[in-house]
Amino acid sequence: MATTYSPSSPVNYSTRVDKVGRGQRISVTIRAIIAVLIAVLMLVPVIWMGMTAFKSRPEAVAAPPIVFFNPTLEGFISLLTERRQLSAAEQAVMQARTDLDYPNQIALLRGQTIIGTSAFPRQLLNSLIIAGASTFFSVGFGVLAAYAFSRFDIPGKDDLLFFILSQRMLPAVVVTIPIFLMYKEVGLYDTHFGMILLYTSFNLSFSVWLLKGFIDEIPKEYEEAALVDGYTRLQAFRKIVLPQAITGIAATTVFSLIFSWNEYAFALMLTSDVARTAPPSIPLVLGTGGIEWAAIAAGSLAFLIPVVIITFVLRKHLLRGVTFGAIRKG
Amino acid sequence: MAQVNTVKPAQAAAPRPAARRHLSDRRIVQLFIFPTIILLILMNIFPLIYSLFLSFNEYSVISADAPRWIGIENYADILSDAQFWHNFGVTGTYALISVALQTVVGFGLAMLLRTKFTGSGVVTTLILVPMMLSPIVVATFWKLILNPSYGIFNYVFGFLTLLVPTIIGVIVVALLWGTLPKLLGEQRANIGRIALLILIPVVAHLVWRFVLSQEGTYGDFFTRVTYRETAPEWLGEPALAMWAIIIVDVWMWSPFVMLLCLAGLSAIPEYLYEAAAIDRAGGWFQFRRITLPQVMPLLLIAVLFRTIEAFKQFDLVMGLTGGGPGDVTETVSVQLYQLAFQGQFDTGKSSALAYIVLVVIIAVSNLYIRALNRAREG
Amino acid sequence: MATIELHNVEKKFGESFAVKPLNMKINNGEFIVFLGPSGCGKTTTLRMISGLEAVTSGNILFNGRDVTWLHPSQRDIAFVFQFFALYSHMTARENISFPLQAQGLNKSDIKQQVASVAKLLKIDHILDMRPGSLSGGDQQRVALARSLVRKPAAFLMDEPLGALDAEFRESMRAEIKQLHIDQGATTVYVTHDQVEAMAMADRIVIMSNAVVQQIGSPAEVYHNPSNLFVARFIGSPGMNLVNGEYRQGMINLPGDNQYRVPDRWRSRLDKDLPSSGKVIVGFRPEAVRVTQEGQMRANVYASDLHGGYSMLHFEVADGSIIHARAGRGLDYAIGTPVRFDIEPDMVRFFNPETEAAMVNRE
Amino acid sequence: MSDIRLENITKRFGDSVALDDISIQIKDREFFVLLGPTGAGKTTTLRVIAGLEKQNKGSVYFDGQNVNSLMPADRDTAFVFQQYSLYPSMSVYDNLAFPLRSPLRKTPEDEIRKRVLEAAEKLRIMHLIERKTAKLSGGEMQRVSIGRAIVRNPRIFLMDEPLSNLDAKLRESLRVELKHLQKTQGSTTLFVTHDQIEALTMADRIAVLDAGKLLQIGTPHDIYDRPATTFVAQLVGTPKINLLNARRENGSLNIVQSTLSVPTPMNETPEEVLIGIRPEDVKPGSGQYRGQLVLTEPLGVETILHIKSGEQILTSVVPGTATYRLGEELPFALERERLHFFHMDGVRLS
Repeated sequence: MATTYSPSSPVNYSTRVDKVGRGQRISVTIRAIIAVLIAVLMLVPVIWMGMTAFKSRPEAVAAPPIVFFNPTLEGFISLLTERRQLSAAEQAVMQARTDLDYPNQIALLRGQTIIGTSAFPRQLLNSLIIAGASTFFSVGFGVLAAYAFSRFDIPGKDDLLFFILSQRMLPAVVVTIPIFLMYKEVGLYDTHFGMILLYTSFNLSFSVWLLKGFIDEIPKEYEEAALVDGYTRLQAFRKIVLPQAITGIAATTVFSLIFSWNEYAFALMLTSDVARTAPPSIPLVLGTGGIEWAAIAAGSLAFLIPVVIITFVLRKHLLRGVTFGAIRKG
Repeated sequence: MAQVNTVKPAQAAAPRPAARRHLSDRRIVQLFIFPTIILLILMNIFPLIYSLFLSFNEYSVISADAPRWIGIENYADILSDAQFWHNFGVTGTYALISVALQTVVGFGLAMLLRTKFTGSGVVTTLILVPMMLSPIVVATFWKLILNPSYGIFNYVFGFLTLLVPTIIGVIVVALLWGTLPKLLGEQRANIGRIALLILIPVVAHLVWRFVLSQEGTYGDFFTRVTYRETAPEWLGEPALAMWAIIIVDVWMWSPFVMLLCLAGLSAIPEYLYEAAAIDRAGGWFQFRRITLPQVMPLLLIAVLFRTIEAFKQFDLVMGLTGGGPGDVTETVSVQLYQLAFQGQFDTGKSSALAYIVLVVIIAVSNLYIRALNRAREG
Repeated sequence: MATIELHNVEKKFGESFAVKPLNMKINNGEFIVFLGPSGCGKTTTLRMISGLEAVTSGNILFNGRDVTWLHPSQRDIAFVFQFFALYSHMTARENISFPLQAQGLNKSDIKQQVASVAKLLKIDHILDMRPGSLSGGDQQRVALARSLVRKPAAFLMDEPLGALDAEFRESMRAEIKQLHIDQGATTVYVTHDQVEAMAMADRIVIMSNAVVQQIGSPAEVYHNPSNLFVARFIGSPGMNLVNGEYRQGMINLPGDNQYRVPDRWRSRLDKDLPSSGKVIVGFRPEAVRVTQEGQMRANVYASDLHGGYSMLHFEVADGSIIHARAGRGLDYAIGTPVRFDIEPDMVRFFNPETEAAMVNRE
Repeated sequence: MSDIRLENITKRFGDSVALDDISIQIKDREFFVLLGPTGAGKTTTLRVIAGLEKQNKGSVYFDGQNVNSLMPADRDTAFVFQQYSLYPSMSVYDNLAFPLRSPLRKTPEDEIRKRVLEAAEKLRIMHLIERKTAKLSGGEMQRVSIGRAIVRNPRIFLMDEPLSNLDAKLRESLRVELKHLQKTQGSTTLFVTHDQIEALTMADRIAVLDAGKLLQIGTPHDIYDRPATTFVAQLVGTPKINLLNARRENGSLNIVQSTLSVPTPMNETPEEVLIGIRPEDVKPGSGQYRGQLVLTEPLGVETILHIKSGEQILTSVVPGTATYRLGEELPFALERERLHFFHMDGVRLS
């Protein structure tokens, strides 16, 4: 009854299933090589920035760009110090002294002397304080709100959640103008508390959505079993939900940290000196003699390294993080 | 299951009913949501209302006199101002081209990284690093890279264009993948593939070097192509400035599209391909009828999300060109910043402009969140 | 139709065996069922026959021709998946006509063949609907239609009823067997449900951790299990297995029960048992006769109604439970002592060390 | 232990009605089973009794005392979930002790230890006490979750399909063990399942639910032998009951599209009826009816025969040892007094 099948019948090789034959291994290796090449190409800018951070000032702006050089900390020194140009005479005197510490020796190469530390370390500290505090509050309030949204059907829940997320969709500039006025009025302009308050509310919408995604994945039965066993809702939340949501809370904390650490627009417009964070100040690192690319690269490197490391630590949750917890796994 | 032996009083005394102090669920919900709502109202709703009021006034924060009600004059001025429409056009083209490129590059990367190989996890994460970096810092060191004299971009770009023949070679081999075994038989097919991979680039390069162009460093290639004397000044020349921003944006955000596509691809059940294989479906059919339809929803979300972000772009433009040269790359948000925080500090007018942008963004993000919810339920 | 031969077919993942070397011949038109708990290698074997999984070593022959390294599409087989593998964005009609389009048949032929197979499987009323909106049973019928329409040399089915809910499973089981009787196509079927295997198979291949335990007809594996695994696995509940010690014609069972071995088995037990005399007595629940002068004593652990019949559960001294099948009327309170006997020609004996059944060549 | 009374319970989720005016009385120390397909409202009933769900109408009584206002913790019920009933990060001992450490009970540690070990002994899980629950097998997990219910000796046991995620062999043995345990402990138990074998074998009484409506309450024998509707008749019993359409013609019922006819059970039988015949009541070998054997399904202990009479196909069950040839003409008889008759809307002829 069946047709006698003949090998000459049209055969199309499907890309998926030829794992049966040997062709599969070759096509996978070719793919792998191309993928690695692209990955390296994508990282060339970051690597180049890292190299420039250790070049001396002339090497940084050499044309054509040099790849092999002996690294020096000049970039970092000019990033972190305030310097003064020395007159020819002063330079001669300094040359003779042998008690100069390493930074001053480097500064002397450019005929300068160090007169104090630059504003950069303080700005980096500001970044840390503001990002850290705002993350703490946003995740704290976020986990409570996320639990409430996840477990109870609150009237108008979806609209409320949409309202919370749409906060995050607004361009920073649009929101800054009114807040600038409010802060001027209330005296919160260029204050740490002002920035923490703003970043907390900015991160809150993100934390609520992301944490709700994590808490949704914790089965309700655990809490209900506790309720039936005689625990109150609060104790069930504390003893059962929180311990299981730890990974979610950790991921949300780190994502909030990265977002507030990277933030530029608010910092640019709402701070000038006291609470100024690193992002707005890195592009303006002007040495005394023209743009010091080595110093700028050093500033960028110091700023980006923690983010690169965290990205690797977080790679499992990257998908959820960037889509606000909406898309979890495929 | 009670102990059979302990005699339990038939009428078990019910433990004291609700006398015990514990919060009802409704109270807990209110308590948990209260801080979030208060903060959002304080820092979002109130400022927006306040700025809406200001948008109908003439007011500058640095001048002493109070806001003067002028009705919709601010809006009229903006909408009739050619500069506004120019900036809107700049933002639009920027968003369109950059998102289109990101989608193509991202989807291609996802198809490439789809089958797991040793270390594919690390490679994928490496590619994802750029999008996690702070845009302003990225703009800063890209300024260094794009510099015509001491930036490496031109050199790498020049080298890359040399790679084009190799890429052509790979594509030709991929296309002939199925037919080679027919022509050369099963065993010799692989030898044929490798031979092609080597021959095509070499021939292409020789033809290029000796037939079409003279000596010169790789960088020369680019100057040769655009018939110019000096190497391209990406951030200085009006024709190239927008492309520079697009290149950096694509470099930063195509991994985002790749990540979503990978999620879509990994959700496709294996047995669909196996069924297609048994039904003798060709590679192209499987792509068009199985892979694409399954990935489309997530790809749509990536495109929508990137469109919104491109529309809001501020950090990259400020970092790279500050809107220059002239106003070639001045997006709406940059204009808003200049209007509100530089020059005449015209708070009233900038609030009006802010509201126009707000309306557009809310409309687009509304689409986005609906698509997001569908994907979540889907 | 195809005869399928497996010569030393084997599959290894790294060092561990997924399927130990397997030799068997599936005759033309036969309905073979691979049965075993999850992870026993039955699905891997099926996927090797289909070509979806590469063989580590050994050969697979279709009608005497070696297809081991051929691509699945070259083996003229149809594969029915547990989760139907229907293209969700196509209607049922497009799904069924799809393999014919791939072979390049013309429009009218396809239309006609789809219509006839749809009538056969009684799904003409849902041809223009999307799989998403169909019930489990209908989706499986569309999947069957898609594999039938190509008139393949062999049908390979991977737990096709696994995803259906109970009410469809019974009727689909009968339909698939009916289809096989009408079409006479060689079918290789995989399931973990021993009721399905018994009901549908001409021959059952019982596997457990990568090894074939027994190949035989439903009646053979039910009445003459070759080892303890088959005895426990086939039948719900499985065969009662009680440890005892054999002394010239008598077996001491726990709770100082004495069991007189039927004469037919005496010579066999004298010869083949290990020196310690340890033996395992096996008997199906329906072999138990509850009578006043039964040789063995036990206490009722539980008794329950199963619809057309009742089941009694006796607790034997060593704590193990014996299941007995009885008429509907019998109902005992827990703990009542009871005496019972075993139907002589349904008793089986197993060697506790080798776990193999004692074979009694009359 | 105590009895439970549900009085006209109605529960709505949005506009879909999960429970429609359900009234059930469960006696003390009774093993009561709620049987019905998925979505019939069985679990909702359990959750209403436990207080995890608030009913829209009606009230719940424990030993005659209204408990509507009581929080789940104060109702002293134990709930064994289908899955996820154990806290993954805790050991078996802590899981078992968890309910006793709740603020409500405040039992001293040594008392907890005694009761936990006692429950573990009863469920034969002593060897698992120190192990983390994540490392347990399916069967062991369910034993521990039952143990956690026992240790509290609550007024009522509520079990939501505890066996449905286990493999067939394990289900059989746990069914027998659970029934034995309940009978020896004498604890009032409300057991929810969609598996009719579990209902028939374990229940003292069964309530059949479908789409939120209570179809029938009765002993396993009532449900099996006198199903109130065709739905109940088809739900219980494998292989499924034969349901045949028949028309009344002067004193006898002729089955549509076949030669079979049966005398009318009572004088005022309606024009058109549905006749229900259990496969074990179709006795091939001898009898006044004729049919062709189109399919056999040997199951070992018994064999299912598909006999075609006219266009109708009747399934019959015969002992496994009987042998029949496919396609042969078979005489068969019907157990007249075990036939079931239903109105066309499915309700049993009274």
